[in-house]
Amino acid sequence: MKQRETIYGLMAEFATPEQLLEAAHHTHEAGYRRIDAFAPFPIEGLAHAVGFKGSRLPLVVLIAGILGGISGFFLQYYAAVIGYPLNVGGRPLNSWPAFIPVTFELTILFAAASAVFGMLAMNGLPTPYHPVFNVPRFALASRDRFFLCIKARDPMFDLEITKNFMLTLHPREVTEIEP
Amino acid sequence: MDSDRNSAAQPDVDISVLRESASAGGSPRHWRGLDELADTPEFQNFKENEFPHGATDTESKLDRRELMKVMAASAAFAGLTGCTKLPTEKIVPYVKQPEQIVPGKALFYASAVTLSGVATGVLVESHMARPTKIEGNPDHPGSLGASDAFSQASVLGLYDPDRSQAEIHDGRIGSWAEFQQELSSALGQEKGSGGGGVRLLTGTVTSPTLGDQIGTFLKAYPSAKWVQYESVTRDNIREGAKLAFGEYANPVYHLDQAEVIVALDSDLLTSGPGSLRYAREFARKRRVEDTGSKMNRLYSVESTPTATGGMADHRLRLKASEVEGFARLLAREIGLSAVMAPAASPVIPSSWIPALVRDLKKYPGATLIVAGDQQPAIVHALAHAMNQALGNFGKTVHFTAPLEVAADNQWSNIGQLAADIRAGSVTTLLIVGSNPVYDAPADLDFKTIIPKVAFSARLGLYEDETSALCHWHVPAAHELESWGDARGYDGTVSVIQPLIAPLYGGKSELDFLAVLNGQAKSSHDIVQGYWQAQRTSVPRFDAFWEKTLRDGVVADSALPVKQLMVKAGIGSDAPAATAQGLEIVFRPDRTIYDGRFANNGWLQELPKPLTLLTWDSVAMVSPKTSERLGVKSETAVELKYMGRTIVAPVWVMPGHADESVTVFLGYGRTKAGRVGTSAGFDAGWIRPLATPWIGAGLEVNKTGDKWALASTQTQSTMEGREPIRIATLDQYQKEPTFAQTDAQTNPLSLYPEVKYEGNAWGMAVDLNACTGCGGCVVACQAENNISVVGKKEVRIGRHMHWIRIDRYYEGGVDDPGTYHEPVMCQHCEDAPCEVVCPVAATVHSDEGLNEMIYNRCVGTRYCSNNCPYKVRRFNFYLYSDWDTPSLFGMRNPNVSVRSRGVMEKCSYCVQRINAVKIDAEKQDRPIKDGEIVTACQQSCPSEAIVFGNINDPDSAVSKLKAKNRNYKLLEELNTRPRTSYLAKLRNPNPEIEKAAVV
Amino acid sequence: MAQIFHHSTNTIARVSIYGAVILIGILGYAANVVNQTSYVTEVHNALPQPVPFSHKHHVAELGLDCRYCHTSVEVSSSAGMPPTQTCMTCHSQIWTNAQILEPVRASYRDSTPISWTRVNALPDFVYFNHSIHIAKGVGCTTCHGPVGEMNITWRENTLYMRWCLDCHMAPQKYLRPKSEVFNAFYKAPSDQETLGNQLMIDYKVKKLTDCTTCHR
Amino acid sequence: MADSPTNKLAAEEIMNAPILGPGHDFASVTDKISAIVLTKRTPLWWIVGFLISFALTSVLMVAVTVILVYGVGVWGIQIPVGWGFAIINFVWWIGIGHAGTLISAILLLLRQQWRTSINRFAEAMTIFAVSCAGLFPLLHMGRPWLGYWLFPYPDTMKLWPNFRSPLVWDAFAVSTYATVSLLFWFIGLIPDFATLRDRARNRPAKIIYGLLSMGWRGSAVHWERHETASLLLAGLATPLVLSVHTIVSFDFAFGIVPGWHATIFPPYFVAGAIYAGFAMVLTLAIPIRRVFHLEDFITIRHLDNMGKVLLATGLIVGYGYMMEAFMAYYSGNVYERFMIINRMTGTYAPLYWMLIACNIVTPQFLWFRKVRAKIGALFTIAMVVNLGMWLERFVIVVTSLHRDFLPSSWGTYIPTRWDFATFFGTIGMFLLLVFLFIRYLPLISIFEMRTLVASEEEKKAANV
Repeated sequence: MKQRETIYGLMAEFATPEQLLEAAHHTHEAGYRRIDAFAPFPIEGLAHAVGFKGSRLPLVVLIAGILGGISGFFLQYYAAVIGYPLNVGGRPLNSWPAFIPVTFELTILFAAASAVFGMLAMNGLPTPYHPVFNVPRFALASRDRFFLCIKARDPMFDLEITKNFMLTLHPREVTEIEP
Repeated sequence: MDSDRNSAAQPDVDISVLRESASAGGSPRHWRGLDELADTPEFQNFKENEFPHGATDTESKLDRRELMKVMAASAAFAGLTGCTKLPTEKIVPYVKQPEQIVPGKALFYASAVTLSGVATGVLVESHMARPTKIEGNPDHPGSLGASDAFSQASVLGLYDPDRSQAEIHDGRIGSWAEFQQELSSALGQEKGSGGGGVRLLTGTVTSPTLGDQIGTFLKAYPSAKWVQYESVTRDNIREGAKLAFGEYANPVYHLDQAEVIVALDSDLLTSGPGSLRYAREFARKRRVEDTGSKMNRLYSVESTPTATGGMADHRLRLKASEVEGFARLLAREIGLSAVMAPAASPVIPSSWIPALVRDLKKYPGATLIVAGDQQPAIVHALAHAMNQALGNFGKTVHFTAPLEVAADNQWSNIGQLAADIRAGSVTTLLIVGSNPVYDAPADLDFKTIIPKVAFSARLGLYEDETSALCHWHVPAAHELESWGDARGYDGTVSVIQPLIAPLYGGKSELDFLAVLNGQAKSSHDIVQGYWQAQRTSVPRFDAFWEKTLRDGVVADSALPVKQLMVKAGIGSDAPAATAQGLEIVFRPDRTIYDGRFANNGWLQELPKPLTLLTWDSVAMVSPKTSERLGVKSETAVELKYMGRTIVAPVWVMPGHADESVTVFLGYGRTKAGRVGTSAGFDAGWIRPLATPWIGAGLEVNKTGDKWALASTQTQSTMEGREPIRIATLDQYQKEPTFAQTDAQTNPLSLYPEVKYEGNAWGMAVDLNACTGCGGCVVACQAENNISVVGKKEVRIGRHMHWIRIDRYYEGGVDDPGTYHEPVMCQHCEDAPCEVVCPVAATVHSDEGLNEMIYNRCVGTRYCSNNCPYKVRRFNFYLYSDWDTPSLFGMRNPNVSVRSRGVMEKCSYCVQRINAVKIDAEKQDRPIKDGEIVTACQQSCPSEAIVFGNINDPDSAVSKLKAKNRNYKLLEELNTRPRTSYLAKLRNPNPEIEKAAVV
Repeated sequence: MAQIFHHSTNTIARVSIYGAVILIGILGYAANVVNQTSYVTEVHNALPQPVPFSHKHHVAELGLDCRYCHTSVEVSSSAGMPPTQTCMTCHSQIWTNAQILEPVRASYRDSTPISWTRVNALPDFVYFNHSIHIAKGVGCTTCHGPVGEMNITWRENTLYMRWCLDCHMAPQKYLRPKSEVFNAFYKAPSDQETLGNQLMIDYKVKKLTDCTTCHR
Repeated sequence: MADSPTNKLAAEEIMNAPILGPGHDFASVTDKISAIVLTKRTPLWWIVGFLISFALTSVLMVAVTVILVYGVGVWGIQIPVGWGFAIINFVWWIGIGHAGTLISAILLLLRQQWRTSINRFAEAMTIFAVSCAGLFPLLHMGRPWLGYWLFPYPDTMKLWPNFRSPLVWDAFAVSTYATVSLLFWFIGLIPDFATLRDRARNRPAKIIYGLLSMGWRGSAVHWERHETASLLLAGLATPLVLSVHTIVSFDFAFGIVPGWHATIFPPYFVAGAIYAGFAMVLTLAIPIRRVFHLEDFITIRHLDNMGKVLLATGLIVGYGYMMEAFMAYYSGNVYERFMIINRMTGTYAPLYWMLIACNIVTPQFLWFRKVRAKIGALFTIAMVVNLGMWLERFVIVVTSLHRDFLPSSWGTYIPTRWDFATFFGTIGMFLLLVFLFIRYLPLISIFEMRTLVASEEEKKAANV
């Protein structure tokens, strides 16, 4: 029971994406839930394999975009019709066709910003320090190695059993992750 | 300091309260101006000032604008805090406030400005005892409320920081007292000989008081000689009269009576005494109300194209020297059989003269023949003879005694003076005003002879060429600083009253004469005294005097009509042989005259009528002649005449007579001031005593150099567009709506109509009346604090005038028709400029004004790009002079002085609109039609510009716009301008027109 | 691979990011507040004058009318500053040797104007006309504040364009009967709106928001 | 040149030519690209190039100071030609700034894998070009220090910008475009920063790249969201790109000036922008490819494709020119007709014909596969097009303005030395940024190259 606090989890290293994907599937099927996979590039289906249910990011972006558009138009409407109505070249106060470009730009701006910052926030970045970096060979996770991690927080986690389980996945090696 | 100045100018002030105008609201600037004038040390010494008129070239301008760094930085910083902190200002009230001066209210004083001695009545607008603007005096017969460029610009002349500011004795600062001493001792020595060695040299003197003073002086020194001299002399007119009548006389024309006018090389509509009145009378005879209206007809025979020639229905190109021949042929055709025909008849279309004469005979007593100032005496005499023969005497022309106190042949006198000096018989030379070293005939060589005189003194506004050679220079007071009087074109006397105490302690001509006569009286007392003596009959003189000063004219002082008969046998002597070789014609410059205005930035930058040139004088040649000589515009050529040579730039002038070259006086000044010095070339250098105006035997040689010229209009043809719509009178009668297009009659718009309740300001310009004189341009400049930018900037298209006078040619390049069109902001209702301004710095007012707000402008210039009329002007640099204290006083306190980087344009004189509106509101009454007068409209002699409320169907402007000649510039763009134009009509003589077509 | 960063950097990183956002907000607000302080707006700063003239004394205690000194306020754009003469009409009889009045006497003696420090200053590109405001029922104190309580004169309002427009866009909020224009102690009635609207009709007051009303 | 290998290349070869050189695996691509950044010694050519562009940039600084101190009068602008080099350069740079986002966004949506090796520096180029462009609207103002008035904020004047003005649209469009491009670029960089962090040997580098990478660790879930975000951004950036140059074209199309007032402007400007953008990408790609020996990553196939895009957009632009002329004739509008004739025969006619030669004639060579395969030829054509596009803007801005409605107000615009100083100055600034970029940031997207490797391997597997 003690070791649970002393380590963050177990990390298995694989040579190819296929191995990792397969391993991830097995682990999930084996009932592990607090698991994570690491790869130098996005791998089709890997997130699903580790039990990711898909992102709410698109919804956030949609809402932000709509907000941007509405506020953009009413900013202009207020300025031209309510704030200080002026006869500009005989054009009507609410020259809505002329307000379209700015409305559009603000829609895009809000949406794009929400996409980027939403992504970062949901990914919990920035995280300059992370236990997985304690794995000596983890530097290769951004080169040509593929890693699977079962966190100690996982209810099914037991150092020995889990390690043995992981060895069944034919990893290059399994290491304990310092917290 | 200011309060002092006011008390100094006291005498006039208490009367002129009656002139107090309803106009003008004060502003912070106005206080600031006062206080800065009072406190800055520079006020004492303008010599250290920065160049005032911005007329340096760009590069050197750059160097003096370091302060902009700071300005930019601080402005940017202020911007960050969202508001600009104002500097702590001081308020400097009076100690004892003159009761008629109300801070923030303008006062108007009646006075006069003179040109070559002849007065034009003016009203001077004064803010806190600072004259800021000149208007015509409606009560003056020579002005009728109009004013020309010269009088408008005299305000700048007053504040010119280059004016001399101290007595100079042989190059060192002297003092007035010291001068008086030396003068009296010099005169003391002359006493014995009765003043045999004394010469008094002045310009033309029409001033009765000054004349009286000079008379007194000449009594004291019986053998002293008084010489009047003008380089732009009117000798020909005087001698012409003498030739015709045996005595000097002054012709006065009545164009309102004339149906047919023949101008023999004369520019009577835009230059010379009375031209303002003549232009108005002329224009009134051409007002076309409807198809039933009649028009007078103007024939012009001239060598150098003039504005008058441009207005002519028929213009005949002849060398200046051939005009005499034409006059003789015309006289004979009219029936003066005694007149001898010219040896070699000039080339004239055969039908011309007979048709002209038939036309003349059609209107007995209602025609007029006018000879030009530069034409020889005989032409004038012939003109008089013809007028008499046509029964025009007493109808379209009458004669009075000469305006001059002592009419004389000025050119023979100046020749005599030079001879006397050479002979050493002149020991004391007193020069009042004139600048002989610059403008006397070159062969008299005053430059070398003046130093020969034992004692020479000069009273002058500037320390110029002549002053430099005299022992003494005495700074003269400007007309707006001095008391005096002068006669108008018909002899009417105006009293000149000071608006401000001499800025630089100058002395008026009367002060100077008072010293000569050893009088202790002030010039005010001298003038008043003179008139008291003249008007012994009036019951209450003080009342009379008060009225005189208020009206600006001395009641019934016009010279009485003289009944004269032309002597028999005029022109019966053999005509002068027409000179051989290339002809040279000398003309006064149209904006700086004989050079006296050379240091006036406004006049230097005022585009000269027809050429639209600024900052330069040119040698004009006809296209044909230019081809023969192998020269183009801007080619620098060497002009050789009578053994003297000068280098000049060529200007190819459509409509100029072939084989003739016109050069203009007044340029090439060597000591004019920072504006005028070394601008242009000095035509006077090749102008000998023998041929003041017209000579022959000129040689033209190419130098191979280019002489860059700055004209404000480079394209002279209409390129198939119709900015000006033209028809002949009978074409118009056949098709009255020829000027109107579909776009005007049924306008379409995507936008909902904007309703303008209450006032809706609009303007109408009658192209039939505009002579293109340019008076409005300077009036606008003075009213709206428009800056001067200098030749280099004008050349690259950065002039700042809010109103420009477009000039187009139509027809062959040799002898085209000339058309003028004043273009200012058109105040479009659907203004293209407004929509594109990113910061809404130009928007519409409830009264339909296109407003330009300088302090909001960020200077993207998008509005100007999008303005189809290109009437917007941009401050590419800091053009306004923020450094020269003397100029602060000149500015109109009711118009912002623009800074660098902002757009500006015509505002319909919104400051005047607001002033009137405020008054009307306070009195709870509607604004009367004609109550608001824009600066351009006010100055226009021919009443071409009318401004008013287009929502009021009875307003003058609405009536004009209702006429079928009314059209809008570029109306097909659907900008809906508030300014509209009335199409130009010509009234050609069908006979000649046909002949021309065939 | 070894950790590059210490555990704490995670927190630091996030704090600094959210902190930055919050900080910008705070700074914006601060700037806004600063801009409204009298340091920037110069409101309620009693400026030093050559003579410590007290409007309170002359208006409240002696009951002088505004127009006694500011003579041209009804006819001209400028209200007019009293010439030294005006001061001397009284002060040649009373307080004739009060030390604080020496500058006034000096000015009168050697006719050198007193140069006061401007309190209510507008930029040079603003053209304000007193007379028309007076004529339309805008009271002196509406803009100049409780002059009757000022020992040394201060500026009551920012005189920003925003402030001008506040009245130009809704005059009814400030108009008073012409009879009350020069009343330095006028209190607006509770039903100002109704009064104002009535006065707008009576005095033909328009909502002037054209730029050229003030800028030319 | 007859014996040059490219000559022998047959059509199919190019068509099927790989977009990645043979024999590359995850490790090799990673090491090769990160090596460029992490290598210790800076190459000499880099230092030289950097210094030259630095010198040019300081010219810009001087010019800017002069303009701020003395005013825009130091330029040749006047009335009627109120806009000169400033706006010309602005439009030119903005145009160049289009290829980057276009390549990354549109080609991403179109799943064009060949974009992978060029999108990174194309995006960088975009950002640098936009920042150059951004200078001009500010500088060309009479009172630049009041430029912030174009943006809405509660001021002491109760005033607002005039949202009817295309210049305000510009302000919003350009700033939005700059922001979005920057964000897009940055999220693309995050995984590569991680790569560099893990490869870097010296501590400062570790720390800097570490911070920039925000602790990216390549977690599957992160990759998932990262991809979603990139896709969304691509979807947003695509209309944005089109809108930006459309709005820039409004600056002219909304004017009534003959030669500006044309409905064809938006599409024709957008095409022109892509045209100019790709030309600039080629201009940069070809030398970079050479000096870093990236022939395996930026293959002949890439250049060929870009050549085709160049040709296609060039034709659209050509159509635009023809339409201008045709409409002028067809409308029968005297001003329009005069405008086009003046362009062809007037004061600036030489520039017009040069522009035709550069933008319409030259690209026709790209019809020939051989030409597209010739690196030298491609580079020359790209340069010619860069020039041509600048000339196009000159013709549009200046020749339209200098002869407008009233002949009386016609004038001529002559650029001054300060006009040129500002123009070449910004080129210097652009290069300066490019040099910094290729030295300190991965100029090819490493993680996307890895993805490419993966997919190539799949292909192989499939073929076997």
